[in-house]
Amino acid sequence: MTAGLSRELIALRVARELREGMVVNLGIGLPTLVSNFLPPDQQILFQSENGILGYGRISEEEFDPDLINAGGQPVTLAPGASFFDSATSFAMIRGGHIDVAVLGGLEVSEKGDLANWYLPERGGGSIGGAMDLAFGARRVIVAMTHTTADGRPRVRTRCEYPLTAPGVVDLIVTDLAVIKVEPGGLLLTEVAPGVDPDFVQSRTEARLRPSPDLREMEL
Amino acid sequence: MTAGLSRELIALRVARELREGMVVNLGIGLPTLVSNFLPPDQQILFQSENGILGYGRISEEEFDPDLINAGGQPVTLAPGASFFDSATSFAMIRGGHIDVAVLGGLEVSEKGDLANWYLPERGGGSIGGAMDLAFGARRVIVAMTHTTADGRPRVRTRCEYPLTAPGVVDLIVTDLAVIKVEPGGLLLTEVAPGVDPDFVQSRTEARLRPSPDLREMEL
Amino acid sequence: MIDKVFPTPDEALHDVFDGATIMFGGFVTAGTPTNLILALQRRGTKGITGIANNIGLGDKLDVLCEQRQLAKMIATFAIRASGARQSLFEEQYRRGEVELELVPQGTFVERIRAAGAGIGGFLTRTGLGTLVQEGKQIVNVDGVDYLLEKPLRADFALIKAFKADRLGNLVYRGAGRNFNPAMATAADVVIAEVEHLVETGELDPETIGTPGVYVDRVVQCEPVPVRWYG
Amino acid sequence: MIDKVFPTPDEALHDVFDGATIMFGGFVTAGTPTNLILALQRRGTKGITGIANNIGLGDKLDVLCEQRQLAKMIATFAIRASGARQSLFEEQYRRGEVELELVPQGTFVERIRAAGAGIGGFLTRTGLGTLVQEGKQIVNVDGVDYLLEKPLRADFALIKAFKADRLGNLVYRGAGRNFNPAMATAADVVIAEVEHLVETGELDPETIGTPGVYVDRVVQCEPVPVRWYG
Repeated sequence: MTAGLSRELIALRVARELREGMVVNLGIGLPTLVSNFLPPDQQILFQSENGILGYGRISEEEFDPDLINAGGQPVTLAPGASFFDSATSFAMIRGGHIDVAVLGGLEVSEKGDLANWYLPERGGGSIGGAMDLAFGARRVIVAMTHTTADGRPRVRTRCEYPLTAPGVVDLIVTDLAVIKVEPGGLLLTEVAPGVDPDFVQSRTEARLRPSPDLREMEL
Repeated sequence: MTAGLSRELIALRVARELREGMVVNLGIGLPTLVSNFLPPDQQILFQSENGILGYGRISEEEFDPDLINAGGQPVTLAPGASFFDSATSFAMIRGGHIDVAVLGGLEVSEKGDLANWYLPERGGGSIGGAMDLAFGARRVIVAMTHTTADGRPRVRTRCEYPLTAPGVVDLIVTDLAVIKVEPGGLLLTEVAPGVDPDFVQSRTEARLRPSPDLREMEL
Repeated sequence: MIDKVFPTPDEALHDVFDGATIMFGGFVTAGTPTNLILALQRRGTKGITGIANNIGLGDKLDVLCEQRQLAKMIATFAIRASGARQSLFEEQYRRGEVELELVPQGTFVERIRAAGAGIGGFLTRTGLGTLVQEGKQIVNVDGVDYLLEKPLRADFALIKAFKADRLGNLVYRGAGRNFNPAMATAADVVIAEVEHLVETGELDPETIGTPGVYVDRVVQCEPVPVRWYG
Repeated sequence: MIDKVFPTPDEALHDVFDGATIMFGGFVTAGTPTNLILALQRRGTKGITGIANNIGLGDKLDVLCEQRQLAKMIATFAIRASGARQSLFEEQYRRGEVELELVPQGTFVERIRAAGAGIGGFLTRTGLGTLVQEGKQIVNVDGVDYLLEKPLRADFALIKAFKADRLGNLVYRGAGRNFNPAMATAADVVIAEVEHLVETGELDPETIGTPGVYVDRVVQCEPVPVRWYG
């Protein structure tokens, strides 16, 4: 068994996708780690759907109940931050003003369908801002483990869980690989250090087409 | 020929309809005079569709281009005033949060249809906020002269000018009379001092039903 | 002079009736009307349809489940991914004792805004091709499909702001805005809990987040200390 | 560090093309981007579809009629009741040289907001049973008829604010807000004229009316003195 990346390294790899000036929303869970892996001189605007543009790192100071991100975590503010209400926040999200949404995933299909809100085994779930972000962001990156804890592949020919949104995912970053969703299917562009492409395919339900430029992730 | 009320006295009569705590929008023209005839201790909140709630009298001071009412006139602020953008302002108007809109009129029909934006003789017009106010305000009072300068009745069986909104007018205040729009038709409730009800009817195209409580306006 | 101030949360809720539909502002710890929620618990109002972004472990709203005051919730967060610990709401939901309508958060707040703004419905792509689409009309505009979403209003809105004046003008702070300004426009009776009360005329007109026209009652309360449950 | 500041209005308009659809913020004298309008006049761009609340006697926008730069206006105020004096726009409209689409003001700003918010259309009663209804779909929701109104967007938005920082965050003043915040969300390129420029981080996050994400270019200008024409 090949060891995949830690959650932190998945977040680090996602962080490499972000560029100066981008407006980025980080979903709850693994995605929130992404902000820890950005060069401090790079000005990226993190949007939180509860009404902040330009928040900074997780705060270590006294807890301020009115200064939290969408995961309920206390945050600091970056220079140039602003506050707004939820109607304005989702107008921003749904109107296409978010460059990148990094979302967690339960399943992604080869067509870029995303399932990340409903847990059949729990008989319920929570939608939160996930559907709006999935439909509204210009680019959707899903960060997740390649399989469930018991080895069930999350990258599938089609999702079995109820969808968050159909055909919205652009890039999948897992502990094993980086996969691009293209009109023709899934393109395997990077593998984790020491991980064999065949091993990735063996842990994936959908067929992966290896990129001509397939390479090992630089971390 | 009986002399009707001046524009100022029409405005004064309209002002009598307003009560403490009401949110009131005054249309361009004659209606803007209404705010001059309120007791100073009565707290009425004037809303201006360009984004002010709680403006006061017309300002005599140095002109501030960012402190104007919907007619472009410089205004002062009353204590408790607030500013907002046009989307918020029309959400307030269209959402039923304005108690009274006082609008000018070209024609009002016996069904309460209002025409006040299009001038056939000028081959055009301007809608501004009139349609939104006519549809959105809880109560619509039309303040206008009873006839045109050349004697054509403005209170009609049906409007000949293009409508601003159908069936929205609650009360008509003119230089000659106060007329209530009821489901069954028009009820003449008050006449201007010294004006005979028959004279009002002779200057009105629609049939007026005299109220059992018909009286002379108190000014 | 207009004065909308009530002395206590309990008096401000004096006419909240059994079976009422009630909106609750707040996003987790931010802008949550905790004192009003606790007063509603004391009042014991039953059969409530609650409209709130979140009801979960650690949310004050969960206290309304202690005496089964909620008949239904319309929310965006209610059932957690982890089942290690459950909220009272989750327990009651699993036992079929309370109904739940889950709504995407952007649709949730836009439906509330629509109710307050006289919008009869709006078209969104959020939810297309998902369970959210069920039972909803699809409208095609210029070749693109959208879901038609309808307004959402309530009998009461319990909201929270940082400051108020006696006219009901509200000033918010930080991420405490969230759903409060939209909910203030979309309920028959709007009751605001605030940390600071000032005289009318003392608030800067440039900073008012909710104009007083929307607010019926104001109560000044010491904020209830909250702990982050993340 | 991100810096969206341009030295002059003329440079900020460097890529405005003939035939562009352009939004103009402002309500009569308040929040009107006069310096940008004058730069657009100097630039001589032709065939413009203008989207603005008002174009009338005394409005700066009327200068674009001097060299017939406007092909069409979408506006709420354009033709005055009194014919004593006419704007250039009115003269050209009467001669059939410029097209005019009149929109109720609430529908006008809501259409712009919808474009910025990803709303495919919305239902309103404003305009029902009037000329505004012509050519529009009527949608019945729960027994009530509404007009379906569609989003309105532009290639460029020229707006005005009181203050900005280099990131493009804008602070408005008084009734200078009006259409500026909505227009900032609904154009491909948003250019803001401001009276004061500060460094990023100097604006209070509580007071920002338009977050920088919406603004592409900022120009600091002395406001052009205006006179009230009422």
